[in-house]
Amino acid sequence: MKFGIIVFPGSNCDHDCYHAARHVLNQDAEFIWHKENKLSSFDVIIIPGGFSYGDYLRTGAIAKFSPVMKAVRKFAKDGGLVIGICNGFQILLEAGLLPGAMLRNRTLKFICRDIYVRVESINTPFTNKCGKKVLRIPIAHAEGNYFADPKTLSHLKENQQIIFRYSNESGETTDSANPNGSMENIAGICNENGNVLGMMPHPERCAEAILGNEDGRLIFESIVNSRR
Amino acid sequence: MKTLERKEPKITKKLIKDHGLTDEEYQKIINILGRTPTFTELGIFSVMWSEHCSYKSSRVHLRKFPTKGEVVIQGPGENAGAIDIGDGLAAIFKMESHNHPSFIEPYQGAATGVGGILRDIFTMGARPIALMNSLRFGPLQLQKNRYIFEGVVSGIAGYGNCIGVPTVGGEIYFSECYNMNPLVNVFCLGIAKKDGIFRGNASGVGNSLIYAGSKTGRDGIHGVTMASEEFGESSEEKRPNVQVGDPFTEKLLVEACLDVMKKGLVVGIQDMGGAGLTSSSSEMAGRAGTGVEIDTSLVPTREKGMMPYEIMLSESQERMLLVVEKEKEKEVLNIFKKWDLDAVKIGMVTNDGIFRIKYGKNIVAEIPVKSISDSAPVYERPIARPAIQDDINYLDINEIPVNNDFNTILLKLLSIATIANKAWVYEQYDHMVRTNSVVIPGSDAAVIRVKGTNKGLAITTDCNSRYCYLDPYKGGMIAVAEAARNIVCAGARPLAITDCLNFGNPEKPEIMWQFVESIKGISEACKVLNTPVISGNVSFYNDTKGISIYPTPIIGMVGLLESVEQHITQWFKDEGDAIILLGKNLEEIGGSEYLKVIHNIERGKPPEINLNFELQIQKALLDIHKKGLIKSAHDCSEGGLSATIAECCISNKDKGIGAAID
Amino acid sequence: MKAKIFVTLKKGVLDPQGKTIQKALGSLGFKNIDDVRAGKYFEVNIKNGAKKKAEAEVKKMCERLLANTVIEDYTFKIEK
Amino acid sequence: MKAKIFVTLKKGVLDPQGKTIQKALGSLGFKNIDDVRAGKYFEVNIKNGAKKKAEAEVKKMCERLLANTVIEDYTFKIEK
Repeated sequence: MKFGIIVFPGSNCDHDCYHAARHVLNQDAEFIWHKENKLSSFDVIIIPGGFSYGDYLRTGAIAKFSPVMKAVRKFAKDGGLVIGICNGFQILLEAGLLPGAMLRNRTLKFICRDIYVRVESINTPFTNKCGKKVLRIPIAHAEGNYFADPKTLSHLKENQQIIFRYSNESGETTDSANPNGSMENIAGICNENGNVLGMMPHPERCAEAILGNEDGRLIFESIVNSRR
Repeated sequence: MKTLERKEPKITKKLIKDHGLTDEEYQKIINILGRTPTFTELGIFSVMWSEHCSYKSSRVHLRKFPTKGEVVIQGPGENAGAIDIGDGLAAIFKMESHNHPSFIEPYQGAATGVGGILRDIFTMGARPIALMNSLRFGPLQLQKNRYIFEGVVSGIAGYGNCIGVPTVGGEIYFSECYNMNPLVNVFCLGIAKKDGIFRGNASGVGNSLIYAGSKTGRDGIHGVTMASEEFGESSEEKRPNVQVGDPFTEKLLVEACLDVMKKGLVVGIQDMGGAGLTSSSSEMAGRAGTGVEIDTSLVPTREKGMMPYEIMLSESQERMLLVVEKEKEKEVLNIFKKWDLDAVKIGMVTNDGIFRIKYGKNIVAEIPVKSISDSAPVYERPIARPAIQDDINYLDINEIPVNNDFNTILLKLLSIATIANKAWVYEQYDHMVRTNSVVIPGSDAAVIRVKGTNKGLAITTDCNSRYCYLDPYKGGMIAVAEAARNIVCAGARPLAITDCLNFGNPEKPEIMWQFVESIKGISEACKVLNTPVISGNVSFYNDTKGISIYPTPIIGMVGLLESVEQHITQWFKDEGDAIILLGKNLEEIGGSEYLKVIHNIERGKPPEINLNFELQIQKALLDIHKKGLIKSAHDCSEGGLSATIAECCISNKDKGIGAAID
Repeated sequence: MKAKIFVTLKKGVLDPQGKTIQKALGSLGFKNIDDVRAGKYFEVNIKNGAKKKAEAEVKKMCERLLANTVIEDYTFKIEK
Repeated sequence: MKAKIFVTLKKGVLDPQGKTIQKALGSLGFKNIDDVRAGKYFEVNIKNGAKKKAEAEVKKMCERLLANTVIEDYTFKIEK
């Protein structure tokens, strides 16, 4: 399976995603400069975390205009797998590939710590190997407070497009388990036909035993498994 | 060819004084040039001979530090130090202070401190992989201290997170002496191939000088000399020449610079830090024994009508100076263009040993390069033991009322800001990016893995400034010993240190006494524990209206784990495990946190320290660990044994674990 | 010519920054504050030309980049 | 009464955000832009009262919290 990891000026989790795909999952992986516009040789595209364009103006507001995003739109339309992690999720929202928007965390502070997410559905290309209901994955962001107008929100629910919700260790989506104020504890959503996922937590940061947590690896294994 | 828009002002007595130059120093300039200096030359000498750049009050004492050792590849004198960690790799690290700017504008002061230390690392050809910071504030009961504290933490987070280098640890102390003089020291560590280390020298006559990065503005002019002046009331109006950082441009600069270095296109490189273009170009020529010629009219500027004086002294951030062979110029400029960064040739290397600055046709400065660095003034300032020293060392334990409600005392100790949990701070820092963080904040030392090997590096910063106030000699020794303890408690072997020596006004003999005694203590500890000093920084004039900070020589230490899996963390693991105290628990409460918090006393002598005994304990711990017998280890510091054991219980996030002590 | 652009969150969209500032002002003793909304302010200097054309340009700038029309409203005025 | 407050970076202070937005607008085809400065905009609703008193209040709010007077300037106007 060939992973393509997009590099915007200001991305900084690109190396981490490459390491996870190439060295942890032993899959084929390549960096894609944001000015390229052909993605045909890839099976899955990762839009990594970071501060594309310094997160100036709005997170992802400028990155969405990069040439590569046109190619990502086409790649997704043709059924290719796309996963946007943290800044990648914000870019997918700004580009309209996923509905809704991110506001500042209600604490107005950057938050970097482990949190728990409940897996809302496992029949997706991104969660089919998630044996357990609750995963422990680190977040690291200042704008992860998901917002959608009521119409969009009910549409997401009907279509089962909500994939992850912030929860406590036993899977209850309480307000105290919500780190940033996201609507209905939303931590990750997918598009209508389920091949584009955006999630705020960083699975690539917990895919190896040495880092003390391998829950994130399940998401990468699900992706590889979905194309077998 | 541009011509000077404004005539340079004439040199007057007042102008000389405003530049912080003494009469003798001005006379020395006249002897060097054989004439009165131009306005730009006066500016150049004033920044290069400021305390911050020339270390004139400290250089003679810094020579006492041990800087050699079998792991040392590069000692003090370059942008950062380098040590050999095996597998053909080098660890490159350094510490810098940004104290004065952080008092004026906390967010930007701290942010630009991070930006500056990062540049010192990647300019050596190393990929920065970890940041740490040591902070000192006044008590948080005061609103002004809360404002500074919050601004500094969000500034460090704002810059570090955006640049994508994890802030993996550090330390914070709160004490009245830092009310008007907060300390913001930042540490950075990078990894480079042993044969891929770059030096900052302008060699190769005819080679081009390339300016790369952000445009030049009027930021921080006199920023360096400001750092060396004591703060009076006027410090509030030093605006807006505060330096503002742009982490996004710095991220592009890191990638572009590492790219040109990897492709072997660069002869020499240095970041434009304190004193901007002046220090970078003159130091690079100084090291290579060559001259340089710069046409300041070619420098990309952000504001109209900037004079050469301003261009040479500006401390705008995110700028690098490269020395490149003529035929490789085009390729270098293209790489910077790919990353959307300004890059332009502004001059060249010459062989006449002259530092020549032009503005189009006009020559505005011609100074022998050697005279800028080598004949900078060196002072052996007078030293005098403070009159109050004996008085503050006097402590009669019997005079202290014993309050035996020990539970309340322990809870009080654990609640004070210096000891209390710092999650509120480090959870604002991305401490996991680059997926190397094996031990994250909340333990003694941070441990990061070195990808491509199974090694790990343990890093820590330490200094108890109250001990240094009560006895700078023993305080300096303890700072090094405690850093080594933290490294060993993580299962690593201490290798080398960097430092940030924060002191008051060196023109006061008792401050110089504190400085010299601390250096003696640090040097002795480094010799016995075999951790040479490979880089560092001195920050003087941390006084305001006569009140000086406690002597704060912060030590940044790096240790090696042959196998990163063998790291140790500080929290107790399982019920029934034995708790063993290594070392003697003597009846010493001089300068303790207990005395300060419960009795508001800061007196007595710091605890005894026997360096050989310290070395044996540390070696014993590592030997026991090699036999796989250790499940956790923690060093006994602020708050004493009770706080230490409490921390071992509390920091276990998964289990509610307790301890029974006989 | 100078375009002054104001971007604010739409009604009904949570404004954590505005809420926090309102609380902070309260604790500083400013009592009679009903509500605080935080937004963005841009000054764009445009080369002189027809005001009509400049207005159309600025509107496009806001629609395409300066405002996220999912959650933000924008207004602007152009001065000589 | 509604106070409209504009906070901008002082002249000469580097504005990384403004610089990046200007480049982005350029790459989107907006050619005749000389400069972009990014700042903050606050709307503060105050209970009705004497305009003079309200102006003094808003000035103090800016000095103490809304603007970092070391690197920022502020202006405001009060509307009924």
